[in-house]
Amino acid sequence: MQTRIRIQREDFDLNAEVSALAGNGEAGAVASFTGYVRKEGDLSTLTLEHYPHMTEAEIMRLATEAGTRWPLTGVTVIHRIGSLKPGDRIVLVAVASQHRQAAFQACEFLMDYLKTHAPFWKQETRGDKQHWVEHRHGDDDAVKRWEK
Amino acid sequence: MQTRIRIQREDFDLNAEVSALAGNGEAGAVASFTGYVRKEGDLSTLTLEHYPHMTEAEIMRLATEAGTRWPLTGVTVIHRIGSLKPGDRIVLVAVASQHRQAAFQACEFLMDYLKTHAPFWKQETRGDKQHWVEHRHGDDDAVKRWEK
Amino acid sequence: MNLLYFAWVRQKIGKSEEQLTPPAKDVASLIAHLKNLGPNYTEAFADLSRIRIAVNQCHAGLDASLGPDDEVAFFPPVTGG
Amino acid sequence: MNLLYFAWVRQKIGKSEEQLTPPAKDVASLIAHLKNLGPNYTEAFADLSRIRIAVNQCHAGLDASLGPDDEVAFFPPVTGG
Repeated sequence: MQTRIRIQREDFDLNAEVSALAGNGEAGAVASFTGYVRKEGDLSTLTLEHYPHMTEAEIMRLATEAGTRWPLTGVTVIHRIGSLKPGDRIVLVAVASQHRQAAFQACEFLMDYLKTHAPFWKQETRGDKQHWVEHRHGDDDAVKRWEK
Repeated sequence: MQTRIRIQREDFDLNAEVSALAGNGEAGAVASFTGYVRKEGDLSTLTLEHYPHMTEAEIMRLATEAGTRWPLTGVTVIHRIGSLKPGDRIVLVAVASQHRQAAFQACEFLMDYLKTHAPFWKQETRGDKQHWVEHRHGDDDAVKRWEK
Repeated sequence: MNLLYFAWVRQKIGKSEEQLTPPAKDVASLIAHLKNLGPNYTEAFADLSRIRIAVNQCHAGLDASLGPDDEVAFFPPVTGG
Repeated sequence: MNLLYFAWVRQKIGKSEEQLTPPAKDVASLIAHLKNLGPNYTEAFADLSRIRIAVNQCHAGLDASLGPDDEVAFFPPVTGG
């Protein structure tokens, strides 16, 4: 299984990432999730902070776990950091497999664990005020269904 | 809910399709599935035939059903026809929602029903022989879990 | 009645479309009528478990009723996606 | 011991990183030690239900044991993705 993990300020190219995963027809199925900064009232900026090295290590652990649960040929996780605007892309999780259901399930598994385990923090700017986004308890519930 | 359905010979642009669905931050979550012609032994060409008008009508019925089951903001289905080569993209199903789980589930629902209900037929060329691909019974099982 | 054939059904019958006015009030009797038109039809409809049907572009069963202006399509189980 | 603070934990404490040699054999006793260093630490660690911990870049609990060369990070529940 090929695993690509990138934490970056720049945007990403879905065509290039998904094509790289499909590997010229080695995998028939690529499921992917693209997350965007939602447009919300007076939200002007979303600033993402993370814990360098641990982020990559944690995502690698999650990808490895996904690879033991499902027959995957590749996993790509890209997470942006820094200052983002409403409508900007934040995250890509893409999973390739010979089997469509494996690709879907592993992609959802990775998103659920990314939301609860990967050390990123969002700060919102609204007008001249900044505040830290609160963790969503619904995300903890989402993770529970994958526990063995 | 915006629904875009295209049956076409040309390839498609994932960046453009997914960005259009996200609608500048109206939706936070886009789940998508990209299907490729798998590289398999001496397979040289996959030729796709369909039933014009019924294809679009059937996919529209499936998208509408998905929109009643989950809170979606947009659905895009693109299916290629004509002659494809191993490594070529065949299909894109992309679903936008405010909620990640709704996007994932609707995307998987649409792929399962597309595989069993949309009137497409694949013919393989291997060497100088052509044969029609057989329907996979596993796809019928996949659909059963969505029955109410 | 407008009849359409796809994939190997089209190849076995040897045409993709035809206009007929068969004495048939449902899909089952239409198929019985077609099977008498020649060995190509007999072969195409030999195993109905391998045939799928659409009436006016909606999936339908052998018991679907038919009128003179209906569009009826015969094809194998689908293999898209 | 290398200590790291992120997000509002970093803001409350007023620094992102520091080197300490505290008399602490586990995370709970490290936190008890830190809370005595000043009101900024006291406030940051006032409600431990809002604090998450990593030891050597793995998620850990209050009972995780610590050695002098460990990297210990304190941060709020994560909000990425």
